[in-house]
Amino acid sequence: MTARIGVVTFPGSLDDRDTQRAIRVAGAEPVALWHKDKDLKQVDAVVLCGGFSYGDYLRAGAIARFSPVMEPLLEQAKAGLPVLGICNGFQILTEAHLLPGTMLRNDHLHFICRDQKLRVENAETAWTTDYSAGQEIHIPLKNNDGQYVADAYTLDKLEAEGRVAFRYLDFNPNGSQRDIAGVTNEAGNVVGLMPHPEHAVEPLIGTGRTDGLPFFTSILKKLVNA
Amino acid sequence: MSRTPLDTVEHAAATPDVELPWAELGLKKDEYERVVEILGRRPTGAELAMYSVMWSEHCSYKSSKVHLRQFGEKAPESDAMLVGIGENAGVVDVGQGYAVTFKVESHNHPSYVEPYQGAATGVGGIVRDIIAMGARPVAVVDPLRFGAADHPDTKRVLPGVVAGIGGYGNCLGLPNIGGEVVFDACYQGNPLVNAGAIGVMRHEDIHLAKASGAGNKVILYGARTGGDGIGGASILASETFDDAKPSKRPAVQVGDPFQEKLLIECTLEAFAEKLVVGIQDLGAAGLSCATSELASNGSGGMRVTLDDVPLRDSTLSPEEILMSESQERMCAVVEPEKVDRFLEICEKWDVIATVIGEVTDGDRLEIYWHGGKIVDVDPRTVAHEGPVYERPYARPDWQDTLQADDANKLPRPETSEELKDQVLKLVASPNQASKSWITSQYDHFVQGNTVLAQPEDSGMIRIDEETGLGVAIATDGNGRYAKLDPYHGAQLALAEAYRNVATTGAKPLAVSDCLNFGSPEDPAVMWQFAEAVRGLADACQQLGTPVTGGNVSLYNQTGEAAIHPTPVVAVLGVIDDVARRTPVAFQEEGQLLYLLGDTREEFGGSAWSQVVHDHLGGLPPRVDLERERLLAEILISASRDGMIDSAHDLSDGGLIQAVVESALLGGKGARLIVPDGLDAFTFLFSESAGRAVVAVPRSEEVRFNDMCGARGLPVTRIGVVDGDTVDVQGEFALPLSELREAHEGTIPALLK
Amino acid sequence: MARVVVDVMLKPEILDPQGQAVQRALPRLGFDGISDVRQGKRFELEVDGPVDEAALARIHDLAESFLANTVIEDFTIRVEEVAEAAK
Amino acid sequence: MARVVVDVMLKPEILDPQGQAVQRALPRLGFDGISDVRQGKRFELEVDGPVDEAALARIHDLAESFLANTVIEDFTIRVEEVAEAAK
Ligand SMILES: Nc1ncnc2c1ncn2[C@@H]1O[C@H](COP(=O)(O)OP(=O)(O)O)[C@@H](O)[C@H]1O
Ligand SMILES: [Mg+2]
Repeated sequence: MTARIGVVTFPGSLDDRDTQRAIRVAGAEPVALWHKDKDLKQVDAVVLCGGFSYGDYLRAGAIARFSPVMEPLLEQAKAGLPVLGICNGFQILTEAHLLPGTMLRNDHLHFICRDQKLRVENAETAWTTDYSAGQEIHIPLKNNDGQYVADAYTLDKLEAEGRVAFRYLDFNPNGSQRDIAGVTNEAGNVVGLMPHPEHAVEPLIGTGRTDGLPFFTSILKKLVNA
Repeated sequence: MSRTPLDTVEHAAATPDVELPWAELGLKKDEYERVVEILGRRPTGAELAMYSVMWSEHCSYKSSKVHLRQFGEKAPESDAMLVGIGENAGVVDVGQGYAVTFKVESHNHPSYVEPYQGAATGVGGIVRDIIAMGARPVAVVDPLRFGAADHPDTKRVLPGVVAGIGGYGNCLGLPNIGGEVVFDACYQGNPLVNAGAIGVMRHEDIHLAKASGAGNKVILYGARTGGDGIGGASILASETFDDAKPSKRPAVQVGDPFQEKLLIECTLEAFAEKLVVGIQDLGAAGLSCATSELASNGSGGMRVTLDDVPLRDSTLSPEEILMSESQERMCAVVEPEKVDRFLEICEKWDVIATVIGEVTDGDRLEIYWHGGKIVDVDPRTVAHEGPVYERPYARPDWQDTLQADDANKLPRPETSEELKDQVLKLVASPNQASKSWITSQYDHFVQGNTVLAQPEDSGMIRIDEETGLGVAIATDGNGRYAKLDPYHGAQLALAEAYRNVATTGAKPLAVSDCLNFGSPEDPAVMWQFAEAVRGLADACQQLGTPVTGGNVSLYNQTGEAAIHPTPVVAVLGVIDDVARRTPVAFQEEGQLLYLLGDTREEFGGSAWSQVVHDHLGGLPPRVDLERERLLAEILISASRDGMIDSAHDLSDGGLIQAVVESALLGGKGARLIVPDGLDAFTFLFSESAGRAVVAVPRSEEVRFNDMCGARGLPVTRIGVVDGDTVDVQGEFALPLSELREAHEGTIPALLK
Repeated sequence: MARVVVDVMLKPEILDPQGQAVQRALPRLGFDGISDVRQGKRFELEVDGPVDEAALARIHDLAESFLANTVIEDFTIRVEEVAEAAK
Repeated sequence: MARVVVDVMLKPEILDPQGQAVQRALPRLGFDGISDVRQGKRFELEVDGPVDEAALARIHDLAESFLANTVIEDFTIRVEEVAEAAK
């Protein structure tokens, strides 16, 4: 058997097809979910993909967060459904308060697209078991509003609980506090990050590296072994 | 125009003496008289609005038409051509049932007035052309030209333009895979913002802009119509505007990339369900253009009720509605029984869609407002039978003086130290410096099919995941060469783009172009234009790459001073398997470097002459299209058969520029040996065309040399990939770190 | 019909990259004497019907749950009576 | 020290995609009765010294040449006397 992983398309989502492809490349079955869906079609996990949902108007993720599909998603995520938010998906998860903190405009005020070096800080979340803690990887990054901020209390708590999942290495591309590139919730089922693992699953394409594939194989293994 | 009574056709016929502001709308006296003659009466206000925008330079190509015909007349036989010039964009067959459409357009004037929105809406416009052909847009490119790099206004224009292109393209989800950034004082008041897009479809999905089938409905969908850029098309393109007179500044259009993204998705969904008979995007001249073009390309007539157009501003007059250039709108022709489904899809995507009219079995375009008929015209007279000018042209008297001012006679570096300094100066000069400050503001990765993007010789996109079929595109233009010799300058632009495509391993197939020139009313400019078109058409014929479409931008001039003639050429190529693509970066130490082609003393218009001597004179490099073709064949075969691991074409800056770029990208140096028969200076800086540098694994050396020998391509071993310096033996060695600082530091420092 | 204005500003303790960029540019433009710049958002809402207590309470909810992200932003609400001194 | 507020809004005839997106979201959030939303920018400038005619004139220049893009935006300037009703 394989796992069915939902990919939500909001108006303005851009990486929905790529994310579905990445799921396929990893050997799982992608299931398209639409922002107006009122249920999750019994998927085993969900990815909120990158893009500019609703044009990123108001704030990135702010409008999408109120889509009908978010209701069952919030409910089931709290009950343990694995959810991965990539870039705009991460922003939606913070707007929905499923993950702490929020994203501001990049400190240099430009969109930035680059092959970004990261350290995997937490290899025990639902989406990272195929990495080892401390592993250094390269994943494409591309965003306008990627500066992760939270109050000092929250940041300390995240650090203390090992919930900083990924950190920028060598170069902080957007001014994120404590070089945070991604975080997880307490239970480890909900993970959000700014870089795009779905763009790093095939040799030749994009940066030509496959450092993003373990996200999708991690979740597949977890679901199949469950 | 007075609103009472409504200026209907009837009213116009009854009041022949009413004076209309045809001159303010950009029409010439004889043009207005022609309208009266066509209609047999004075036009209504609405008709005048339509004729004036559609007969503007921008929409009618009235000055350029007589020359552009050569692209058709001299078009080479090509099996690949599916849709040629005249449609929204050309379409070429790339095999395996796929077709590709691509086109380059200009948004120069608006980008000077409002850099962000001007550039953003430029991307929006070209992408709608691609959707209108039935294709999914898959990539964009942006050839750009700005004034002097250190001019204060460049700091206003460039960051705005780049942010606008990125802001729009990134939000649409289109990878930006190529372009150009050129600085030259001649573009100070006239930056060139050209934007290109590529789309992919299956052959059977090709759609055309025509309204056929009486009773079929005309649906306007997308954004509401507002007062944006009214008259922009005619006023912007018909005369130079002078920035000392802000009152002449047109209302600019503001883009909404989110709306356009929805437009793409809902249009493609409608195509997939075969709901669309004909389709047209709304760009310059808005509804005037869309309705008259759809109607004149189809078999019947069209009746439109303007009251049904959804408005953002309820005070708009019918003339304004017809001229509005509000962005993110499309017009579809749909059979009556499919209208409901079409509207349903629009609703799914939150796109406003309204039936505004229908196809009739007559041959008139009739437009109604408040119950009165305000337009009754033969649509062909609006869309296709506009004025055609045979503008006078003459070789300017300064051309000989310019060509006689031979760059080959400029003082050359006398010592190794001087040579080295000039190399550093060259790679750090704004035109040769790394553009990554700019290109890192563009998404290269979205859609997950980007094989090559900046700073490769061409951008490359995979279009079939199973077979690896892909397409490549490069855009090039060199205004300095074209100024010295517009005929050969245009050919060099084509040759360079063609070579760039072949260097990555793709086979060049077809051409689109954007011809940026000064005022056609100046015979010298008109001569440059005529020569450039003739040169490009001749070269396309010889290289077997037909022109599938393009764009002309005239009046790029401030007062008497025109920009350099700047034909920008885009070449599209195809590669059977993207796994065989050749990158620019050096891959492995020890690989052998070969120079392909002949190096002559050619410094006219060169980067060296500009950077070291601030000089422009002499003749541009010699054009040898047969050589270009042979070089391309060798590069493509070598890539397909795995004989080379990296390749870089030689263009502005010459060999040293290319080697430095490959070295920095790969993080590996090179040891170079000046070949017999060449002096170090010529070897490093000459800009002879038809050349490339390739890195050959030692195991392939014999095979590669044999292939070149058998086909008669001159090939010279010039060194080896090695170490962490670029070492020109007997002359100097420059550490990569120093080169990197020079090459990558310039643009950020200028724009900080 | 009345206009309600909602001003949304980053909380004082949050670094404001846009405001800072403006401030940093001031000396270059020849402006001094401005010790701090903050950039926020201004929303103009055209409200149908009377702007009474109940309407304001609803707009407060709207601002709190949607227009502002209260993790990082504060907001103020006011009814705009007359057109302000235009430029 | 005084605070000068510069409000920058798109000109009425210019499309405001952000305001539109917000407005279109309102019904989904259960808000009705708001017929139009425009979104603009608010700058808070902390001015050293007195805000006299001369200072205001300079801020006017600043707004015109830098804070607002007058091709598409209008602005208003006002001195903020007291803190407004905070949330
Ligand atoms: N405005 C731009 N947008 C995207 N890519 C650009 C832009 N300007 C330059 N590039 C890319 O940078 C690289 C170097 O540009 P250029 O020196 O003009 O290439 P070439 O000399 O091979 O034509 C190319 O990959 C080109 O596509
Ligand atoms: Mg090149």
